[in-house]
Amino acid sequence: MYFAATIAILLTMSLALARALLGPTVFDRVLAVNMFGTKTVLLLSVIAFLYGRPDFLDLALAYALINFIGVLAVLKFVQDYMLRHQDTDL
Amino acid sequence: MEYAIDIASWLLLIAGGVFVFIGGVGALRMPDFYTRMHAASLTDTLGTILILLGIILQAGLSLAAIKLAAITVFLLLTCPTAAYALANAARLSGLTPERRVSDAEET
Amino acid sequence: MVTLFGVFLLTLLVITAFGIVRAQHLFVAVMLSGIFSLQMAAIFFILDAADVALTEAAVGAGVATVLMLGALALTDDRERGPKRHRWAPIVVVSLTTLMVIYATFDKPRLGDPEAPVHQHVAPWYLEETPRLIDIPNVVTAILASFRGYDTLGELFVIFTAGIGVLFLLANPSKRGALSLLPSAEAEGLRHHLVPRVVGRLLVPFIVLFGLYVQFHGEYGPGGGFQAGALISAGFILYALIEGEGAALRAMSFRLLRGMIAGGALLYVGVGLAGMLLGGNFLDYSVLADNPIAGQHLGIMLVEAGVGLTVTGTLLTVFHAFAAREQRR
Amino acid sequence: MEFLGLYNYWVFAILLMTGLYAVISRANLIKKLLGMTMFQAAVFLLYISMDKVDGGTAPIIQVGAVDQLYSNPLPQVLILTAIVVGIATLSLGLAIVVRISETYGTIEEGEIREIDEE
Repeated sequence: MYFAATIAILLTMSLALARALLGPTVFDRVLAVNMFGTKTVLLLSVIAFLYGRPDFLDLALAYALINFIGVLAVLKFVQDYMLRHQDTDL
Repeated sequence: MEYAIDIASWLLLIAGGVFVFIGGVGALRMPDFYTRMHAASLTDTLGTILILLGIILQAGLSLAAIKLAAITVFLLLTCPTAAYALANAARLSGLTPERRVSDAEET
Repeated sequence: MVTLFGVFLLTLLVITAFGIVRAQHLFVAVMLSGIFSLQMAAIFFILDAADVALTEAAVGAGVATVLMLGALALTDDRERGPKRHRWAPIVVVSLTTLMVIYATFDKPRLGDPEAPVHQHVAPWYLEETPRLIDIPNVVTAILASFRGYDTLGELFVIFTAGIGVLFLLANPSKRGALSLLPSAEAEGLRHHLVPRVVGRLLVPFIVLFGLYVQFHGEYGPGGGFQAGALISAGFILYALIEGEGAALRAMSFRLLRGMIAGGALLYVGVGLAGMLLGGNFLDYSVLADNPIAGQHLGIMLVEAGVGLTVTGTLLTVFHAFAAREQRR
Repeated sequence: MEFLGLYNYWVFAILLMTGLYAVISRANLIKKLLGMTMFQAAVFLLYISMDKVDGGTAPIIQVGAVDQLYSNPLPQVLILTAIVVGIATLSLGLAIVVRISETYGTIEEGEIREIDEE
């Protein structure tokens, strides 16, 4: 039954990748990265059990903890960017 | 008892997979950025909880279950924060929600 | 079945790679390379390389994106060169791809136990690690003990890269020494309440998890490299939500510099201690009364040295980029 | 399934050359660095693909497991350190690009050459 969940996660990953490649705005791509991150956490947890090595959950835990740092960095980047170029769009 | 737990965890895993997939479809098909974000973050949270709960049932009372519970809690904290930061960044850069429906009503 | 999952992920990886090359907007390219890194980590995990996947996770999710965005903020976020694709490189690259693919037909297929790579030194490592070193994680045993020289060399590369970034980007202070000049206006995301509360809640957990990975590296996936990247990700998060000034007050530039040099010195020092006690350089078995306890002690100290240098270098690099940004 | 046994290596070839293409044909320096990272990632993939053994598991010896096959730990050690070295060298490259951008006002190869020739 892990297989069904894995397949659903992998399909969702490809959908997220499609969104990342299609855009159209840069934020759609950031959203796709974030989605991909949570999907990776799920995939790693499921596969750890599929392989019968639950001690490898450390990896999923690492992603769950630090994956959102990238999005915060994007927020800071946009904030500084808008301060510097007030006229242009990102 | 074994069977009951197995069936429950399978149901949770399948339901979680379905929700995750719906979230993915929503993120691909919705018309503008904010609705896509809504679809992605909302169903993501539910699907994530269901899948991780399904695995926790399989893990039983062990270190793995505690780790999975920690993963669930951290994801529940970080996903909405990421969504907040993202929406804020988009709003700061001047991206406005599309208002096609209400425009149509006005005219 | 798992092989098919791997094939699927590898296909996604190729699509992402094409996307990165095609993207005109560098910000988009950086985001796609974030996805690329996530896919790499998942593939490493499927291919049984848990330690490598943890490293990729810690580096790719916590540090790489932040550094790339820092560099983009200092340069230009759009590619402005000629948009046309030149034919000569495409032809050369396609021909070479076909040649490399042709060469792969001589390779043993994936997972073949008879492949030459599994015949020589690897079985020895797997058999002798329980007897000579007695820790479960063979990867850590090879990294820190059997191939300790190699790791020392890698550590010095990281050390040199950190020094190089400091020379290129840090600002000379009055007395001619390099500094990172935390300025008062560095606000970070301080007026965003939600990230601030959640971030402050998570920073201790990230650092704690980093320490767990550092000291649990002998028993599960982990070690100095992963822990260094994780702990620096924690402090980068702190710097993002509270401003660089606050992060530099918590962990001063002086301390970071000391960590970069101290970690490398600790590693070399453990090696020299082995020599003084009558063994070879980086031979840990003489460090304690019985060889196995000596190996355990040596590996722990060496991993601590690696962790210190990696944390110091990554944080210094981050602060160097951030301080440069404020000076403009 | 047999023909998929070499799929990892084909992906390796494609990634390697995609990275090389970005390095030799794009004029933007940051794009070149991204291409280099991709080239690096391709090499990582090659090494890690070689460590897999059928029926094996990650080389962390489990308590009580008898006759368990383990994957090859050596490529993992090499790549584990290479990833962190990769980010360190990437940051050095980015620092050089930042200094170039401050001196020349651009990070496009052609424009830098024009300024140099003046």
